[in-house]
Order: sequence, then structure tokens, then C-alpha cells
Amino acid sequence: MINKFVATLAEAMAGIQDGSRILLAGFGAGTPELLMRGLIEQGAKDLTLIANAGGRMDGPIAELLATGHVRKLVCSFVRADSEAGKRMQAGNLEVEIVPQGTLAERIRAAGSGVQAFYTPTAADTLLAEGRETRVINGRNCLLEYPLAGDVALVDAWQADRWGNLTHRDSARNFNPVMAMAAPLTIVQTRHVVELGAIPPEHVHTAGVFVQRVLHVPMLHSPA
Amino acid sequence: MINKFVATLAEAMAGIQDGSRILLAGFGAGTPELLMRGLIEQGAKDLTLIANAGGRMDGPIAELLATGHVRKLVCSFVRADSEAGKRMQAGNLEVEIVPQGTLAERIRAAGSGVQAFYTPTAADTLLAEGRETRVINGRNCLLEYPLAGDVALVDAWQADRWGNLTHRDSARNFNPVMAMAAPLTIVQTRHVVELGAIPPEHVHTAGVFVQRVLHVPMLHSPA
Amino acid sequence: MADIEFQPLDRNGIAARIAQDIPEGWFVNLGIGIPTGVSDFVPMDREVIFHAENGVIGIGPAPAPEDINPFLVNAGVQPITLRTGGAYVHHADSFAIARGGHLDLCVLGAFEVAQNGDIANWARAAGEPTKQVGGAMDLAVGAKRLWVAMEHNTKGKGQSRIRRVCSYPLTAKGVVKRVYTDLAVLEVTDRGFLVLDMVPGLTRDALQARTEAELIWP
Amino acid sequence: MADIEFQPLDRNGIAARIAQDIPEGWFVNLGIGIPTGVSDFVPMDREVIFHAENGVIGIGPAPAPEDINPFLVNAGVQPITLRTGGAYVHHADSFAIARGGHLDLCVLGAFEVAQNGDIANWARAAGEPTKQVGGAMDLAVGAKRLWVAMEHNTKGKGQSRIRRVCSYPLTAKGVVKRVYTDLAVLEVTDRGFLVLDMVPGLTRDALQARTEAELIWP
Repeated sequence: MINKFVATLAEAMAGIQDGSRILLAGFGAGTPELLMRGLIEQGAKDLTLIANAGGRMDGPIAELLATGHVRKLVCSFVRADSEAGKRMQAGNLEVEIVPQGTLAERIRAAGSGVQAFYTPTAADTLLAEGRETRVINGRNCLLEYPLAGDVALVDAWQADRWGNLTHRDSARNFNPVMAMAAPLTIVQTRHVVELGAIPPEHVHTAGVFVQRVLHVPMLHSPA
Repeated sequence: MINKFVATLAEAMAGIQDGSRILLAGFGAGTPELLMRGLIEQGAKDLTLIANAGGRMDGPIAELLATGHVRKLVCSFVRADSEAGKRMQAGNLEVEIVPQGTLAERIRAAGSGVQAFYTPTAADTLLAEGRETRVINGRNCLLEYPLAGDVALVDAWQADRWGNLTHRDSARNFNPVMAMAAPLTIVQTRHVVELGAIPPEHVHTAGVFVQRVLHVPMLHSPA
Repeated sequence: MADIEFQPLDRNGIAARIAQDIPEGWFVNLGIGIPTGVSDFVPMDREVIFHAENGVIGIGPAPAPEDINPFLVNAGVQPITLRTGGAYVHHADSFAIARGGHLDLCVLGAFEVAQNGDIANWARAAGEPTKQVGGAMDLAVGAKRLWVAMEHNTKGKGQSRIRRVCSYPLTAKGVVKRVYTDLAVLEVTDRGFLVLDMVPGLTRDALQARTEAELIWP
Repeated sequence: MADIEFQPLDRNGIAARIAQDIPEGWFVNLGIGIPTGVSDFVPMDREVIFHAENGVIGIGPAPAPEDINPFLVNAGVQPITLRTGGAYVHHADSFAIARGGHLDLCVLGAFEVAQNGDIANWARAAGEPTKQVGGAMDLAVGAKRLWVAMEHNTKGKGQSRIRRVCSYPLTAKGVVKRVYTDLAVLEVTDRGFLVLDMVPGLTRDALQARTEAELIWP
């Protein structure tokens, strides 16, 4: 019987290696905050963190950065007055800025076997400096490569034992896309449901993309 | 008030120009057969038809091909004993064979602003002859370009007046992807529902991709 | 200059002015800042569908404090509502919409716009200690139309943000169609900025005096 | 050769032999032909999840005639059922699964397999009047493991389909890991075809005599 549920946070985070690339989903909602705490406790070092934004002065990303375990941050947005911004300015954190749509598309490319793609986004900007471009149908385009993780940290509303997931409202955001792009996708879910309780036409993230699921009933606000 | 419903098949098909590229969804199920009949009646010529496969000796694709209005067929599969196969052998039909996954990905690229992408699929085959390749991470890859339509013909199970759609079971197939990839997406739907009747987390094809919807209550088998 | 005879629009005034020009049926993304306010000035019975980068289609009015849903935010991470007929998609699908030419309109804030349609809205210098790109580069090149909402002049020195050439790092080249400022509405044309509208009482000379780029008139 | 002493597997026998080697929890795509039959030989309580190119995840047993659902077919357009826990995705997402390395296994039919792992399964000659590519090229390069199910020799002339070099147009280069035929199970290794299994009664010499490529033995 396939059963992707794990009993403890430690079990969920077991085996993450130093040097791992961590995909962290979430955008205001849908951030797997407990898994981030688990990552800190687990203690893997020399990490590359791939997330939409670099966080603020507090919150899970700031806490992880404060451990010094993150070598590089890949994201679309870093505030000057954030833990990430301060570390970047102090030279303690390498930052790669990727436009948000290109970030999502590069992660999807990693999950879907696309080996590289051309996009006009950022082609005529500082972000294109020194990089390969090509004019296609009269538009200047930038060559972008897939962005895979070794581990993806994902939040869900419901999960079954095969790892089929739903995500609530705009808490969906990067979760289904990042789940595709790592060989080890770890999920925290608010609700555990029986296999078959999620109708097959309403699955948001198919179990094929999920390796471990931790039930976190009390983390979210009630609903 | 946004209302994408049209009253008649003629209204649904109005304005399709000679020389148009037609995306035709469907894979055993989910083929918009009535819209295909409408396309024949509408009479546009010199068409390029983009579909999963070239059909058989009968059925909507064979009927459209028999009009002589299709100049070129882009698909993943042509049977020798089909209207398409016979026309191809007689030199009356140009055929471009595209691997099925590359076909889906090229159509998605057209809908999502990707200007070109590299894939290992077909890179070491006859289909790559004379085409641009590139070795990425040790894998030989083929450069593929987007495949857009002027018109997409799409089948749905439910539709509301904004053009939000659901598709039933495996009748989903190419429908959501092709809907993205043409400026004029025409839908036949079995059921008309009130705005809001499709829960926002269960929409399969968002109305932004849909221009016209025709209610075809009797076409499918009952259910 | 007869400055006393005109009243610049406030930020809500700019948003309201933009809302006037959005017809029913358009599918629209509103950037952070002044643009976010535009939806407040589109009446609910004129159906305009608002999109957010984080996968929300059909943003409704802001919720009352007691109705806030922590699972539903916009691209500025503010609580929102979804209107009837809305839908959720994931981030890659959301940017497929933005980058694939499906937005009839995107309205962004900016530091500067140039007469060739260049926009600069993410950094004031190449090396500055903030990297606030977000989704602006995707939206700027992907939408069918890009309009900019911003103050005509900088707050401190009153420098013109309507430029012959942008001085800040670009977000995208040649993409802006129209600029709505506190003083005027400017269309980007092959010949430069065409003035479509000015606040009442403002003169052509007064507007040109506040504008580094050369203005042209209908 | 002692041909009378062994019994080649029939098509179901090949499918059953493959089913033995698929462990619980694998995510598997089965091609048209012999491979489609493999799922019939995996007991339902060994949970193997079968995928079809048209966006079906979790194919169940074939339906009784009165239970056929016209909206639910596999990649061969045969009526199927969905098992509890299954899901539907659209065609691009379905091939994201196939091309993105998410299939633990794909089993395809073939005309020929070469000792370097090349597979030919879509055309017998470059100019033939049929173009039956379908999803095979995507699956062949995308799956974590590619196994081939086919008869060891051609029906008419009895020519070997296990080749030093493929003579037909390739589907993909260097991707086959294992071949299951009516006579044997062959692993593709750096040194060539390693024989993992043979039908009872078949000798090494008899198998080699039916095989163009040179076989190696454990």
C-alpha cells in the first residue's frame, strides 16, 4: 500500500544533504512554515534557497537566513530592510534575482523536461548582462535554463495517502509548480483525507510529484 | 455584462478567414465535433489543421479533409488507411509530424509567451533532420518554436457566461492547452451554468482564454 | 507660471482617471501602488476582470476586517475578495496569462518613462541595495497594453519623470502605451509623448515646463 | 537446435513476465500493444499507478461493456476505468509528467532494439506512408526507465529484432534499459545485451542463434 504520510517533522526532513537546493513555495499564503522550522532544526548547511521573495526581518526565511546555512538565494524580490537585504549588502549572501514569471517558468521547465527556453522578459535589462540572447520574430529574447530543487517544501489544504493535494484559494501559488521540480517533495497539509475523497477532476497537485506528507492540523488559522 | 454565449453554430464560426490555422482539441473524447461541422459549413479554405492525430476514414477530420479546404496538417500520428494518409500519399496534403508531447508543449508555449524551447524529444531522429540542435548538459536537444492557432475549437462539459470551463474525465486532454493558444477560442459545451456555479478552485479553463461559447446539449451521450 | 490655477490629482485621482478608460470585458493586471487603487473606481456592474500574479482571476472589493480570508491575498500580499466567476490558477499558469498576451491591460507604477516607451520601475541605480523586480518585467513585455500610473515629477527636487531617455535601469524597452500622471494623460507615439488630457486649469506651457521630454499636442 | 523443448511466451505471457518486475509504488506508462496488457497482471493490492498520455493518472481495470464511460479512454482510445486515488490533467501537464522524469517506468513496443539502447518503433523506412510517432519519442527520452516488450523475431522471416545496430528509423538513442521478448529478458549494459532470464528449456546457443546482436551471460 502506498502511504506517503510521515509521523514527525524530523522524519519529514530526514536526509536533506548539505549543499541542497531548496524550493520554498508560498506567496503571502501557502508557505510551509513548519517545514521551514524543520529545515532549521535538521541543520543542513550550504543551502541554495529558491523562493518568490527574500522575506522580511522576521518570518521563516529570515530565521533560516539567520542560521547562516544559506549560501545563495534565488528570488524575484529582495527588500533592503530585510534579513536577506542586510546579508546581501554585507556580502554574506549571494543573490540571484529572477523575474517572477521567469522564476515560475524555469521551475516548471525543470519539472517538465524543458532543457532551456527563450523569453523576452528581462532581455533588454541589466539582468541580461553577459548572457545569451537571440532575436526571435523581431523580439529580443533571453535564454533561460531550468531551475530544479533537490528538495521542495510545499503547503497543502488536503492530502491523501498517495500524495494527491489540493491548495486553498491563492495559497496555491508556487506549490503545484515547485512540487514538480524536485525529486524529494515534502508537504505539510492541514487536512488528511481518504484516498478518493478528492475528486479526480479536482486534484491540484498529483501524488506523482509528492514523496512525503506531514499532517499539520493546527498551524493554519481555523476554517 | 460579459456574455460569451452565441445562439447559433453560424454565429460561433463567423469570421474565420481563409488561410487560418485551426487548433482542434480532442483525443478519443473531448473533440468538438459540431464545431468541426460548423467549420465545414462556414467554408474557410487553405486551412492549417493542428490536432493530435490525422483521424480515420470517417469522422470529423476526414470530413473536413474531404472538402479539400485543408492545405496542411500538423499532428503526431497519421494512419496509412485514413483520409489524411491517402491524401498525404497522393501529394494533396502537406503533413508535419510532431511528437505528441512536443505538440502539446509547443501549443502551451504559444499560449504562455515562450518564444522557443529546447527538448531532447526527437533530437536524434529523422524528425530533426536539417534542424537546429544544441547539446545541453550532455543531452542533444532540438529547438522547437511555438505553435499558435488563429482559431481554437474546444469542447467543454460546463461553461458559464464568462467562458469558465470544466472538462469531463479524460475529455480534458488538449482542450485547456489549445484554448490558451489562439486569439479566437470557440467552445461547444454540454452544460450551461450560472456564473459562480463552477467553484473558483475547480475551473479547468479560465474564461480569459475563451471568446465564444455555443450550447450543444444533445451532442454527447447522456450523463 | 499660473500654478495656483490648477489642482494636481492625488493618487486616488490618478487611479479614478485610469478607471474611466477601462471598458467592460477587459482583463487587467494592476501593479502595486497607485495602480492597485484603480479597481475601486470601476463600478461592479461594469465587468472588468482583475488578475493578480499569484494566480487570482477576478479580484473583488477589499474585505471588511472581520471577513479577511488569510488564504486569499493579492500580489501585494493584501487581503482581497474574489468576485463571482473568479478562479484560481498556480503561479506558472498565472504568468502564462501575463506573458502570453492574455492581459488586455497592465497598469504599473514607475520611476521614469521615456518617449520611446521605455519604462524604469525597479531600481534607481545598478548597484543599489534593493532588488525589487517582482513580476514587473514579465507584465511589461507580456500584456497587450501597458499603461503607467505615477506622479509627473519627483517629490523632492520636482524632476520630470517623463523623459527623453530613462536614466534608471530599464524594466523593459519600448512597451509603454500611455502614462497617467497627476497632471496629464500622455500617449506614447512614434513622434513622442502626445498629450491626451490635462487637469483643468493647467496650460500647455506649464505642463511642458514640468516635463523633460518634448510634448506634442493633438 | 532443440526447439521442441521450449515454449515461447505469447503476448500475454510477455506482459505477465513484465508485471512480475514492477514493484509497488511505481508510476508507469504502458504503450500500445503488448505493454497495454501488463496492468492486467499487476494485482490491485500491489499499488502501481498507471499513466496515459491523454492525462489519466491511475488507470484501473477495463470496464464491463455496460459500464463504459465515453469520456474516459486511454492513449489507445480504449475505454478504461479510473481507480480510487486517480486524477486527470491536461495534455501539456500529462507530458510534463512523461518528459520531466516523473515516470519510474515506461514500457513500449518496438520493431527493433540495439545493444547501445537505441529503439526503433515508429516507421520501417524513412519514406513510408504512415507516420505513427504519437507520444513514443517523448516517453522514450523522458521516463526514468524504458523497457521494451516485443517478439524476439519478426513473424515472416524470423529476423532478429535484437540488433547490433537498428536498421529502422530511430525513436530515441541509447534509452532502452531492458527488453522483454517471447524468449528472454535482456538488460542493456555497457558491454551489450546481458541475458537476465530465458523461457524454460531454451539454451544459450538457441537464443544466440535467434539473435543478431551478441549476447552476454551473467
